[in-house]
Amino acid sequence: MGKKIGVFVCHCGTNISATVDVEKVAEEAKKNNPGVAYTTTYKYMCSDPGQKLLRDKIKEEGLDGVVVAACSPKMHEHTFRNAAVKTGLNPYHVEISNLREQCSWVHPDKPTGTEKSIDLVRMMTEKTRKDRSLTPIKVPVTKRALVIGGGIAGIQAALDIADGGHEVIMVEREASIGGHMAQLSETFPTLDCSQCIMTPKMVELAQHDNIKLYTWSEIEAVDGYIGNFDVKIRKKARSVDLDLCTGCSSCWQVCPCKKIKSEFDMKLGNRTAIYIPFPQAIPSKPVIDRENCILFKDSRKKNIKPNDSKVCRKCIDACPIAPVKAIDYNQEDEIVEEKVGAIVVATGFKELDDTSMYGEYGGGKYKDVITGLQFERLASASGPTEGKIERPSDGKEPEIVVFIQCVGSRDPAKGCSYCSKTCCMYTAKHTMLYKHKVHDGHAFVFYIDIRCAGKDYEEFSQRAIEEEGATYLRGRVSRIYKKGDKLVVLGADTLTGSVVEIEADMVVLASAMKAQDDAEKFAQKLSIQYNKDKFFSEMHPKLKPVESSSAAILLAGTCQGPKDIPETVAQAGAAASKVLALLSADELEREPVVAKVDRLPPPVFSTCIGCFYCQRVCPYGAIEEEDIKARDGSVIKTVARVNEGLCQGCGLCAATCRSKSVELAGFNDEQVYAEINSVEFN
Amino acid sequence: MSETKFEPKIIAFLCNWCTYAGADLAGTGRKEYQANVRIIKLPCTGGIDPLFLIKAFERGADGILVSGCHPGDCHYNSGNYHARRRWNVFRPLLEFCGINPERIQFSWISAAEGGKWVETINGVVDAVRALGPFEGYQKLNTMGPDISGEAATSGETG
Amino acid sequence: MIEELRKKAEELLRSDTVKVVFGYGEGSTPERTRPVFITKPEDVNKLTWNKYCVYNLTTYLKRQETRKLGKPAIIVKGCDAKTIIVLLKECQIKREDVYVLGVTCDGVGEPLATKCKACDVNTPRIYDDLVGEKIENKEIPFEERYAELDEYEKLSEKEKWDFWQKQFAKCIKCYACSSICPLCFCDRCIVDKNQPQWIDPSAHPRGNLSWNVTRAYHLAGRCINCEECQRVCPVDIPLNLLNKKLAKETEKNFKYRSGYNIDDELAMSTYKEEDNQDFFK
Amino acid sequence: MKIKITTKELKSDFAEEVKKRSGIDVKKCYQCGKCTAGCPVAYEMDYMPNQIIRFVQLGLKHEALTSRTIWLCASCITCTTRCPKEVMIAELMDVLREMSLEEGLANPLEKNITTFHEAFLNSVKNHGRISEIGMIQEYKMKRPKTVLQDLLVGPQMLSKGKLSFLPHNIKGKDAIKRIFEKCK
Amino acid sequence: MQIEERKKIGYYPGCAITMGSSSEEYGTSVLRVSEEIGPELEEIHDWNCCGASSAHATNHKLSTALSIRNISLAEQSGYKEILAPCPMCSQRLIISQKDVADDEELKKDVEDAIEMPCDGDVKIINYLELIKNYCMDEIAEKKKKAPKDLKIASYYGCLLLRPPKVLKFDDPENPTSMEEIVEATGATSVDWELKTNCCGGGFTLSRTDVVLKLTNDILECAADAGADAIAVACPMCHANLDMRQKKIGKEYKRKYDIPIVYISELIGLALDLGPISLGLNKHFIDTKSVVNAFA
Repeated sequence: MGKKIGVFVCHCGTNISATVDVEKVAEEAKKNNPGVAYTTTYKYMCSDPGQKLLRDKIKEEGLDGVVVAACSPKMHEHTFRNAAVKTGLNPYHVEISNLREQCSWVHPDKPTGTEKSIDLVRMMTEKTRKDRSLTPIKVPVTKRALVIGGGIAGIQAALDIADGGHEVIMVEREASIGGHMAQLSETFPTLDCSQCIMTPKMVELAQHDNIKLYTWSEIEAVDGYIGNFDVKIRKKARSVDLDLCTGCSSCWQVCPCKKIKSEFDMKLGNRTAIYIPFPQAIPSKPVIDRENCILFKDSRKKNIKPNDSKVCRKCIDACPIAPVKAIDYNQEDEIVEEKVGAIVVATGFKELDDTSMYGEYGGGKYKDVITGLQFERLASASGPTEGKIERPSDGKEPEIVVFIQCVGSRDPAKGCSYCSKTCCMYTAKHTMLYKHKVHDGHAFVFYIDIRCAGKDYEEFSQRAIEEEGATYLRGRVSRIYKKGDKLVVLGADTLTGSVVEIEADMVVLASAMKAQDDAEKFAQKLSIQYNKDKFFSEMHPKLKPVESSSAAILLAGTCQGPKDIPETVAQAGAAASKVLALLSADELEREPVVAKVDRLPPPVFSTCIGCFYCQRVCPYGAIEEEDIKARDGSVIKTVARVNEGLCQGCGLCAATCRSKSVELAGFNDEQVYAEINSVEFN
Repeated sequence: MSETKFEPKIIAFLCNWCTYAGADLAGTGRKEYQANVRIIKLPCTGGIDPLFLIKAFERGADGILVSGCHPGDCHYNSGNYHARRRWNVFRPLLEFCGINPERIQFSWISAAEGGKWVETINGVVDAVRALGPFEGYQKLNTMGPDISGEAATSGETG
Repeated sequence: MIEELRKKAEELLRSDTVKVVFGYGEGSTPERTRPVFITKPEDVNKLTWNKYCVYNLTTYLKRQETRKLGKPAIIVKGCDAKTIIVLLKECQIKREDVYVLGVTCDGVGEPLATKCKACDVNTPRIYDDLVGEKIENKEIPFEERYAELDEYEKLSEKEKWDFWQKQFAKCIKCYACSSICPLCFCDRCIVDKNQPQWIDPSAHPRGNLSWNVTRAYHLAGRCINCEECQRVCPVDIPLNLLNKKLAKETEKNFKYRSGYNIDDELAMSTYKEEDNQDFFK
Repeated sequence: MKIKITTKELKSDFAEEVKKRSGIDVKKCYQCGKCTAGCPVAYEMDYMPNQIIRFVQLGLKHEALTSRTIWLCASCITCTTRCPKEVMIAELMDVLREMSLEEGLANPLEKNITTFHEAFLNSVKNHGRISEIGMIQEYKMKRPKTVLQDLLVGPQMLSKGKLSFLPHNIKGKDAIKRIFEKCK
Repeated sequence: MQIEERKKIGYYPGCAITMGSSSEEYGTSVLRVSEEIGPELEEIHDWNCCGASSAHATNHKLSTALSIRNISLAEQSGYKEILAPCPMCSQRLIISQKDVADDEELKKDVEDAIEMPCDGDVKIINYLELIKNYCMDEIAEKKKKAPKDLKIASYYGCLLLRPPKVLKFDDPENPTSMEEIVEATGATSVDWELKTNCCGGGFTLSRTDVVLKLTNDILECAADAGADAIAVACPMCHANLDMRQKKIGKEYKRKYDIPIVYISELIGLALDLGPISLGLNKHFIDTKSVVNAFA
């Protein structure tokens, strides 16, 4: 006996009804379709009364199948299935026809939209007819979290989770945590010192009993699924034993390679080959830069074990630790494995390096054209100039500084159409810092728009203009060229409609926030989605802003898109709370969309003939071999069996099986067949 | 199918994570495109059995689109790679049997590429419109073997 | 050579290494042979070998009735031996459960079977024991091996369509092709699945197209071109053209030849990141 | 137009000068253009009012003082009234006109206006009050092109006794003269 | 209010509205009305021109000095309040008063120039203020005639209201005081949009073209709002709207015949004072229609 199916067509206000005749769709759904026992339309199906209507009708009409024709299933499939559950109907008898995103919004012509809708509804009705009851799969939860990235986002998330009483593994690829925030001098709009608010958090993290910190380490691989991830972490050879080392500094004081450009100081300062990135580093224990260390260079050349090289052993000799030195030249990368239940991705951003694309601004040719982060280092008391504003070329104090906004942002021609969001504010901040340090200096800012959407932000940037006397010019800079020891900046002021030519001593580019270079590869490791700019995609732009496309993998900070510190911290906190919620349960329910190999009565037992193509294609090793034995224990045949715990429901096995002995629940043969077969194209 | 103006019937098999989401994005962006497509959503292109495509043609489709995540982006790591292998042999097979490959197209469209979805689907619709209805297949009778070989001559090619 | 065969068979049976020998026996007329299943040493004289031993005995490895006879020794030509490799890869037999009695061969059939025209396995690539003069397997260039396809690939789209429609129209769905095929070993063929009925079992043009295309596709990256399907087809559909086409594509795209190397990953159960994708938008 | 900014140029700060004289801080202006939007005379101006402020912000003294705009400003003070940043734009125009005259930069194209002001003030200077006829005579003499204007209005006014020929001289005439002297 | 309570208010006519000037009828009517309903006005002795826009447009100190002299004179005569019916004058006086208050240096210079001290806190009021502060009850009491549906558009122009922070009189964007007075005379006031727009004021001679455009906008708006007449309280506005009305019509191809009446004249009519005594005969546009409305 066929199912009694109810079809509920949503107006979505007028989002659907404006271009789709919902009434017609509803009545057509009934036409020559005995299975459809009830149809109706409603203004907002997702609203409380809408859901009530759904529940009531399921009960009154005794429906055992439901089609909701509304927005994308990605929006409300969950909502409606939950509503159905309350009536005792198995949620997997509820299907969604995507009439909004894939019809009414893209087909303005009403008759056309209506026809297509009728078809879409029929397809789902037919699928629903074949829906079977499924029960969610219970999976255990590993009550630990992994936080990837030790910037302010990662630190915040880690602390929140750890304070919530759960173990946290933090993986940071640099030698110290701190990220970009540690590089900043002051922060807008309060001008409080970044280090001063950052360092305590770093220390707190380092000393937290619930947090296990891996620095100088990278994620090798992530397997598993919600609640049960297996993570491989590559501990890069640091050449220093963190347990033995006391960070006494003897080693880096004696290191002869002193001219290596410091990454932390954005190449404005120098460091040694064995070094800690910055004084407040956590851990404050050094790492050997094997690229530049002469000992390693030598061993590479001679192709001998580093320890056998004799060119320079100053650091190890200086190391006071005995009997075993804390320095180990032969140390090698090590892979450690950790099990976690949830993951917070906080891998941050990379500042656009202007050298790559802005030839018109010197493309890195001019020493005195620097990036925003470089200026931060210049202005920072812990920076290479101890906070004195000196131009890199000759250490002269710049009398005129030109700041250029939107470098690499809002510049589709350079492949970067988005707004980096923070530059307007940090440029305003830069002008202030500059004027505070160089009282009779002049700051000019070229901007397209001044975007200061944030608490006290507008006031802050106006202050830069009114009180600190920064001169803002509305227009982009077209070219910078050198003239003597000056930089001639060729810009425009569209407000006066004039060309502006400024002889500057230094130029600061407000360079864009870009995704990390390896963002794409990394996203693929975690199988999460990312957008055209390689920023990781949130599950829903409004309603799921911290969830990634994969369950139990959350996003925090600038890896998801440009953000300032308060926003980042807020998002990190949100991600942490999601993790805490996840870890608070002992068991999680997983969508029962998993494959199944058929089983039949003897003598067949199963139509599977055990060629195990399925096993070969399965990305999760979820296919096992099962011997079907006779009473005497002799093996009658060996067939495939799906381990539901491991299966992620991709359906590869089903599509590979020639005899179609494997099927994917929720998308089984009959369901797909019904869908295809019901396409009529009115 | 109305004789007046030929409107191609396209069935699209999309993966849930990339292209289906991409099509949704085109919707939220209110990007208009031709309404000839009927989408069938599956978790992954790796889950598409060639039988689905054959069935779609039998059902009267004039063209088919199969679309999923870009190489490397598969939510299931390798689903789209396996799918790619399948189409690498299935497509030439159909072509060998005299089916125009334009009638069965493949693409990578990510969740962020609403624009590409619109381009692609319009492209397929236009290409198939140019080819005309797939009468060859649709006119294959279901009346039993046709000894005279009528089927051959009757079957205008796709 | 026949003597040698009989001797080996006798040894194997006597030593109880195997319980049965699958071989070729005299047919009703000289230019016919038939499969024989020797279980007693004294019957080994029923075995024969000549150019009429065209067919591929490995198909009996999948048959319940012959399986019942116990561990077999099976006489395979180079081409047939490829089946063994595939069956091993596809877990249908265990190496230790079959004794492969290879025979060298310089071509069978009168006239010479097409499969022999570009043969590069005169000596089997797998065997436990070899009977006959070892022949150095030739290297035959890709084009030559698939030359048979050229005239058909050259056809226009419409010509291709018409040609195959004419062929498929003849199909009476007797399934001789699949039952003879040593690699069509499913307990339940997809055509027999009726919930849902993907392929219409009745013999009409539409169903026939679906059936023949699916049959061929299911052999993609597997078929070893023994041409049995084509041989047994009562209405002479050149089924092997389809198989060969697929073999060509698999080799071209994946550098894979079915049945040639036991260590190769099965073409359709693996992938390479650099696989061809020119036709993807 | 081209603005050249070098270390030298920066020494003379026009905006500062204006601020000293008038207490008006043009830095506050964020160029929203509301002043221009509401200006009844903007359609006749060579630069929009906000542009004049922009000139001052950027130290473009010459552009500002030679503009016609400053003379076309009718001092209706709509701009000042509506300015979101409380910049006294109308009052700024006064200062600029004043400076423009001092530096002899007044735009010749608006000579009518400047001459009118002269004529007006001369009349006040001589009589302590406006002698309309006297003023108009002086104005028309200096701006012959305008003679034909209002040919009808004049006589009509006379007929209605709205123009008296004898100037209103006040007793403190000389005091007024002295005021003019001291306010040079 | 009782007669004896009336206090003397310093009267500063300014050049434009004194006898024999372009807008004498304003002065005439103001004085005539106050004879009837007070308060008593006393012309400031030997007052001088405030310098008007010509002064402030070209010489801030001069314009301040000229204005302040009048205030100082008033102080010396002991007035606590000065009525300056001409908004140009009242505005200049108030602004100057503020400027010297805010700027010690300026104050010295000015005192030096006018050879008088100026420190008192005389209050300068415009005519609308005077009426609203002192005469509303009187008008109500002494009103003799109410016009039958006479629709009046009250036009303020600029100087009465702007700069609001200094003048502190009424709402700069939507003033209502003149309407209240108009209603008090029994006329109905029409709601219209341009009542605070600029008429071009001082440009009447130097940039007549500008004046014509601005005044046309105003007339058009008032006409479309169905006004029978426009009430004003400013000689410049009056001059521009009244004397040039024909020319405007010619220039902009629209025939206007809208009497422009001073608010004081309206009050006068309501009090049944003779039209001639109010100077209603001195208008360019015939005011008969208004006068008759009160008949």
